[in-house]
Amino acid sequence: MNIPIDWAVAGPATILAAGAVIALLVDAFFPRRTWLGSGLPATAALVAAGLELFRLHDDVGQGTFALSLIILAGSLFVVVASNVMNFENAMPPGEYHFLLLSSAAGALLMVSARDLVTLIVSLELLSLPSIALVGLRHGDRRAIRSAWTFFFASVVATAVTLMGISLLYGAAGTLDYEGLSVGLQTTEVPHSVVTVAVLLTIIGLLFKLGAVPFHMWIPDAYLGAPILVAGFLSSVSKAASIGALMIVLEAALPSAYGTWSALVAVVAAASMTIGNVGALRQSNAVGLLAWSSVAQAGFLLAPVAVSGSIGSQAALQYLAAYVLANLVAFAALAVVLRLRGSTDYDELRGLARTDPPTGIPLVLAALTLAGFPPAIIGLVTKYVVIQPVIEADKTWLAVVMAVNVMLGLAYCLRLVAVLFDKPQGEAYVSPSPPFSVRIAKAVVILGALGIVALSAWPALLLSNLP
Amino acid sequence: MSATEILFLVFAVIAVGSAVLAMTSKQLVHSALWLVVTLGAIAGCFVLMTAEFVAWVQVLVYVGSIVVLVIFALMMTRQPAAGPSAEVTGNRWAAAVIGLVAAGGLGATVVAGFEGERIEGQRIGTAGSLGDALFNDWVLAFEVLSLVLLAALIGAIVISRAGSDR
Amino acid sequence: MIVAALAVPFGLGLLLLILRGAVPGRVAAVSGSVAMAASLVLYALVWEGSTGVSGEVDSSWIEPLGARLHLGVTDISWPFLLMTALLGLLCCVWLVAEDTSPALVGLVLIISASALGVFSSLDLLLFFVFFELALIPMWFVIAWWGDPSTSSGSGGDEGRRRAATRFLLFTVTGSALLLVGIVVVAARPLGTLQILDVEDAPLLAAVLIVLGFAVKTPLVPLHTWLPDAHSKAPTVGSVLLAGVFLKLGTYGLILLGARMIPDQFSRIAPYVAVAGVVGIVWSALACYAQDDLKRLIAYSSIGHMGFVALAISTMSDVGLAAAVFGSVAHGLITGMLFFASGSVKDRFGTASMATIGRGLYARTPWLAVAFVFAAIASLGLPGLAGFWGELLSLRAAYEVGDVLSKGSAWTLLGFAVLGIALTTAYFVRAIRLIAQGDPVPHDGDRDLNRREALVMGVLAIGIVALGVAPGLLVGLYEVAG
Amino acid sequence: MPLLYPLVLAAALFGIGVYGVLARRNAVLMLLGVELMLNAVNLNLVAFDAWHGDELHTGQVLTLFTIALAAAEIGLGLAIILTLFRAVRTIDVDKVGAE
Amino acid sequence: MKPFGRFPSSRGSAARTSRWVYVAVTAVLAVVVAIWAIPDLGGGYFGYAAAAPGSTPPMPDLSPDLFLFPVSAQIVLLTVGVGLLVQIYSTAYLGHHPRYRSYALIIILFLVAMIAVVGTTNLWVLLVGWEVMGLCSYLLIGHEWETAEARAGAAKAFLMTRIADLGLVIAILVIGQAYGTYDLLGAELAASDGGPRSSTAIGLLVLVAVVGKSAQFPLHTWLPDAMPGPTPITALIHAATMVAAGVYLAARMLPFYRESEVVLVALAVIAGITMLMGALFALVQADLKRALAWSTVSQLALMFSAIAAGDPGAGTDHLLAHGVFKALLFLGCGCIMHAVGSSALSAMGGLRKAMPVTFVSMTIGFGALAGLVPTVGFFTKDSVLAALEHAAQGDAELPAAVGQVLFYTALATTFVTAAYAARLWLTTFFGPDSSSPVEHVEAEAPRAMLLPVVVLAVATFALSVGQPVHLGFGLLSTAVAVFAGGVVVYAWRNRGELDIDAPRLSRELDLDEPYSRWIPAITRSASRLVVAVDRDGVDAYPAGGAAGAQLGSRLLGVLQSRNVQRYATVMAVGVIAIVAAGVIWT
Repeated sequence: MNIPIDWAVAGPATILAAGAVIALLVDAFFPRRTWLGSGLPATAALVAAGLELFRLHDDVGQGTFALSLIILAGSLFVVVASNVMNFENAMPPGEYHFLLLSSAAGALLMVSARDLVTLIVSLELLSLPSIALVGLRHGDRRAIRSAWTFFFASVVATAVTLMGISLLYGAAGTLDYEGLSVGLQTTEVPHSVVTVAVLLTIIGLLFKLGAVPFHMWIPDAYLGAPILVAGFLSSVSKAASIGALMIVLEAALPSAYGTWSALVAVVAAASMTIGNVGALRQSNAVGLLAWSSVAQAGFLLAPVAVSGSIGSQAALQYLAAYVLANLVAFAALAVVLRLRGSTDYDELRGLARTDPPTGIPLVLAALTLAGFPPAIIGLVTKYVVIQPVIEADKTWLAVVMAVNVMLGLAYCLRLVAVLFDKPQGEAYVSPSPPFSVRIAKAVVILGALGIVALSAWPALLLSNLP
Repeated sequence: MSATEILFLVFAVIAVGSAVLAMTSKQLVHSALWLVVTLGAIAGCFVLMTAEFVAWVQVLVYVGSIVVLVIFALMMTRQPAAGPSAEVTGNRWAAAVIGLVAAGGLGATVVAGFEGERIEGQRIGTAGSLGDALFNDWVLAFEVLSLVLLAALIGAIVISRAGSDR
Repeated sequence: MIVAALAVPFGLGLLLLILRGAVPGRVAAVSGSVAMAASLVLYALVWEGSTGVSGEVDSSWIEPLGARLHLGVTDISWPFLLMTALLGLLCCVWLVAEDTSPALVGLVLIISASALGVFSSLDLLLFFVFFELALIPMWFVIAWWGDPSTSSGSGGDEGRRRAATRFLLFTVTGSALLLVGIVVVAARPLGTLQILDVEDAPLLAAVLIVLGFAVKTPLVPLHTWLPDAHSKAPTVGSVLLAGVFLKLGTYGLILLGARMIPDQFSRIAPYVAVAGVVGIVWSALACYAQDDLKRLIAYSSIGHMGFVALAISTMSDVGLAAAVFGSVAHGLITGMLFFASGSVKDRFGTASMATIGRGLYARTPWLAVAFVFAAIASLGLPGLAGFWGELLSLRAAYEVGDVLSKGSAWTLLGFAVLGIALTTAYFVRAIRLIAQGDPVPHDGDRDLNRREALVMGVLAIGIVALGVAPGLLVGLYEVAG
Repeated sequence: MPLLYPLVLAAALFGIGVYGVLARRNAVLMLLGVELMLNAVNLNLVAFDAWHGDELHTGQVLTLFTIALAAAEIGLGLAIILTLFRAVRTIDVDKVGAE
Repeated sequence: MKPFGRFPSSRGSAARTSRWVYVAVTAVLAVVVAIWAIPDLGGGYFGYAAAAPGSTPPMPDLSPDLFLFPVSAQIVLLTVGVGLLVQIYSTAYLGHHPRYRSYALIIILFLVAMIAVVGTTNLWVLLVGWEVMGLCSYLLIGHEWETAEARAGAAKAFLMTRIADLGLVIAILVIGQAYGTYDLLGAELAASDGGPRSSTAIGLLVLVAVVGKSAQFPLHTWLPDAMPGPTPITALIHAATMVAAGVYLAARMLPFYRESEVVLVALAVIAGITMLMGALFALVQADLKRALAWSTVSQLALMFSAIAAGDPGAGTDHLLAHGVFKALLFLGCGCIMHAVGSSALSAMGGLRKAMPVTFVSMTIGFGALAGLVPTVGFFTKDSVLAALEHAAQGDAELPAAVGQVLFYTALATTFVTAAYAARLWLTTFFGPDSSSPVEHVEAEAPRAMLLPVVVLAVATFALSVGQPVHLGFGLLSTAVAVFAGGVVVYAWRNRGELDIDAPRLSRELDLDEPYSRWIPAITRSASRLVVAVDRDGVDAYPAGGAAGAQLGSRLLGVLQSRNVQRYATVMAVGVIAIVAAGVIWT
């Protein structure tokens, strides 16, 4: 018996790792502390990894391919939009991009891992650099405190997961997915032990996903992190976690379906409810997105809870729309943060009127997250995730989802209202925004166009994701 | 009961006892030192379970480096005005209950799952055999791990620099 | 043709929103009127007869879900479409004034077009998209152009925004349940999203769909958003809300409930009927104690929708005709009532009857006449449009149908009749309070201007026409004799 | 040797580690609690490896990885703690979060 | 911007000519109706082809389906005749009113509605006319809407009649369901062919409608309160036509319920109570117009009694006669009010010299009311009495006992009627000049007002031609009337005044209490309750939900303490909970 090492799937990750090191080195020799020195190599690495991924299209599974694509696209978006952040005196660009790419490589490996050992190591590769990224801002107490919170919660979750993995190993004698799925069926170990093992194992992934009750680090981390790192955490990191979770549950633990299905459903319901309720009183756009991402984790988990190929397909499609909208929102907020110094509602008031290129995409993103026309793609993906839940006869979960659609709209609407409100005081006009801001804005608009295009032809997304 | 078993039980008692002390001691540095004892005892257990190489790594990495790091950290973060404030927080009763439940739950689980099984110990985990496994079967994870260590290193550096006011 | 009828107002609406700074309000309103008129004409022309689907458009949209861009006009939707287009047109005409904001015209156009889209959709998902599309524009209409005064409830920006948000959250809760209901209908392997192809669905679907539309209709006890929203909304907002939005609910109940899944709908129809009738009596009593004219009209809408709900729940041919007639008549009459009370509010800055003062007959005669005419139509005087809807509802209840038991149907009939009596009482009270009495002159005493007169005249003609010739509408649903 | 010996020991250590994580005031010692938990895992892994007689030595390999991961975590963690200490002059867990 | 110019007002000479426009329109209407109706006066139920009724009734429509037979032709002619006279009368009586235009237009609308009620066989058209009449009545009573009495009276009249009208609505539904058609003749043919169906239900529902419209007990209280309306309107609507339409409808629908004893007895009881009660109320009134209103109520009851006795012909004959002489009396009353400025009896007295034409005409009217030869009232009342006597003999569907009670009640009513007629006549035209502060009357009313009065007086005689004579009843009723008149004259001679001190009767037995107090009070409290419950009860779940969500949000904010140990505790508890749940449930 031999662990089949899937070198093919490691290709893009390898490119990313190499790109990370190159970015770090180029930056070290680059005269100016700007995005350019490390950002360009990072961008190149991501593009190359993407090309490599397409080259491998037939070798990797459809699900993995889609997830990898989402991860790469999300990372690319983050890297390019990072232009707007203040590298001059707050953050070292080389390290920033190195950590970002390392994390992205970890994300890629998580969804291509076919055994729990690789999974846990990749998970750490995703986590540790992102923890460092959260605490990256110089001289910022809030950043370092957030990093501490994130770090500590993360290592505890990892420890618990490892305990689960060790028990699984005990029960099945192996840790690769196929072996597990066979081993758990034939094992003589009692069912309750397998249950404990399975549940402890998925906790690490639920933690990264930010599902209730492992969500508490999310608002702290998002608010303390550099804004696009928060975007990264909410998109790429979540994509990797939900993807890995889907793969683990389906490939390794199908025999324990009865165990995890109900509990994932409960966690999903709790996540969306608590996330939405938590978001209700936020008056900072990032805080809002943080809580909303907890809720979105619930929506992502719901179809996973009922599994089956339709379930994971639905989760993937939802994920794609969510990642796009979320990144557009974060990038737009990054522009606001750069120009105005805060993402509080008071700063956002009237943004859609005074600065439509930033404000309107933000509106579109908020509506997509809420699942509300005219952002039809948000609505369609909500439909898509409710469908398998209904088909699996989990009506109660569907109703909870419906109620949460309402709750989600409540706060998104508040944001939209603020954005369209009459600007207070004199409108801030940025004195000829730097080039980097323009690039970020272009990225935001591009993302918004993506939302519009998907809203006009939802089939574009639905037919092309597996 | 064989000698191995008796020895294992002795190590176990030492490990648990020193772990309790490490987690409750009022003196911070004592805690770290008690932890060293625990880790050492665990290394002994590893040896008794035929995992020689792992035991060596445990001693080298943990006892040799991690604990030293920890002690340094403790020294560096010693607060000048640290009074006789208890080294445990108000959370301790909840912590005790949760810890007991966790231990009890896990204990019950393993008892339910693996009672009566015995370790025969034919395959000794020597450096050679582990090296084979590492570089043949687990090389991908191993490579990833190296990247993790690099990233953690750079992260640690950059975080430390982040704190310094420039 | 349908596509054009939808695209013209949609496009113009978006254009006006984008160019809101560059276009004078009057131009915007006139162009909006033209667009809605075009839409009205197109919808009138598309009709091919009451059998089958007129002007069907069916092209692929979201293949993986089986959702299609499937539009068409059926015998049920046609009256709704014409009424909606007419009300949209009149709203635009109403806005032909110097101080109109082009953005408001744009929003009105989008709201009207969305409603038209709902009535034209033959695909459940498309239906739902249009159903939701109008909500946020309506939120803005209420929250921005609403009444900032403190006369009813909390005032200021906060008050109207709260009312708008309440409206939105209520309806969204409903529509979220509706979405789940749609998913249940379309659930694999047998389901489909094409409304006309749906064979059957679980009871759950019917429950969710009915709940969803019950919020919109609204049925007691899901109605409390309505008076608040109406009392705060601007005139055109109120007109569209009452004339068009509530019809989305009744149309949904007819099409997605009684027509699409009759077997399951019949199992909950009795509850719908009871809710409807309770609403008739309840709202009539509530009206009797209102001081705010717009709240009064809002509550009266609940009562009228109660009749429609009663009619739908009988599930007979007569009930269907009653529901359609009642909805359309209510659209015209309540539209006129809201236009009239909007005129009042424009003049006196409030809709509180105590503040407006007595004797409008003398102070603003034509306005008073318009209001009294609409009120009388609303209380169901035979010979005006409002009567036939109620009458047919009563007839449907009297004939019992297959769903309700005779005893319960006739009990409901009795309460409905009581409701009619109470309706007369509160409208007579309102007329007494503001139209009659010793006139107390007020600075705002100005009679109808030309644009107001035009709008109300058109509606009055419509009301009389439907009242004198109910066959125009019920002819579509001739029962087998 | 009975398999239960190391397993029960691991459970006990895990529980003690949890207690440490949840009860210690000093951030560094909380981290040590995590280390205890990880060591409990390691005990499990090694025990199961020996019990299964795993050809791939999955358990022991993962133990090695865990030790390495622990090192990485401790490295990053101590960096964070030190920076935190410099920023807020305390690593008392009750005081770190409070403004 | 005033697109309509000034709101209608009729000041100035130009307006004076325009007043005659409405008269002209009414005249044209009258002529057209006359041309249409007169040929039918002698006809019968011929030449009508009813559509074959189906199993379910068709959807409603409003095709006119005009059809007349002798009785309806007479009523149509009466309607347009009185209507024309009232229009002429109003040019003088109300011509200077600023809202004359709307007034005149509503009269025309009313006439059309009445013609619709009488002249159609389409039940829906009938219903529309029926309710439009009610609306016109409402608008015209409330013509003087500045005054509180007019507002209140109008509202009350409209509410009570409309609520009663719902009976007709349901009755039509029942007819449609029973006979499969909404065509009156078609249904009647079906009823005569296949026997009546649902007769009790239809009868009782129709009864509700006519009781309300004709102000019969117990829905009688609106008619006296409608007196603040302009007097010509009272003459037209509340004496001659609309209230009488109830009688017409009851007669017209008789084929549906003539088999139902319950309905007939109910009708008889109502008629009996109302006729005597109305007459007694009329006797004690201190207001001429109100007395005449009660008289109307009483006379209508007499007509209903004829229908209950199975002789609708007698009822409708008396309807016509009553329409003429009661219009005469009200218009005369209007002339007096025009002169003295009040309708209180105390303001009148000794007017025979100042207003000779009015005096003579109204004398004729009172004579007809009392049933004296040779006025038309004599003949038609006797027909009714004859019909009742028939019923008392057991020759009708009505039980004989009921018939007998009804007959004697009618006789008693005849007595009281003659008494109050004499009282009103004496108090108004004889005796000393009024003691009221109003300036004394110097002249007769204008010609435009006198002309209609005189025409009606002539008609009161003219209609007698060709009426059947019931000699025995004629003698009997004349004797009763003369006796009553004698009693009154005797009292007048002795006491010099005719005020009757009967406080309970003057308060009309407090029968209005439920309508003026109880029902409004109950409705008001119910509505207050509903509003309160709506706000605090029904609204509790969304309000509670919102408050709960906000509270939850705040709570989550508090939990978000940024103390990582707390977080870890929550996580640990969560893990234990999840694992425990997993182990227990699976």
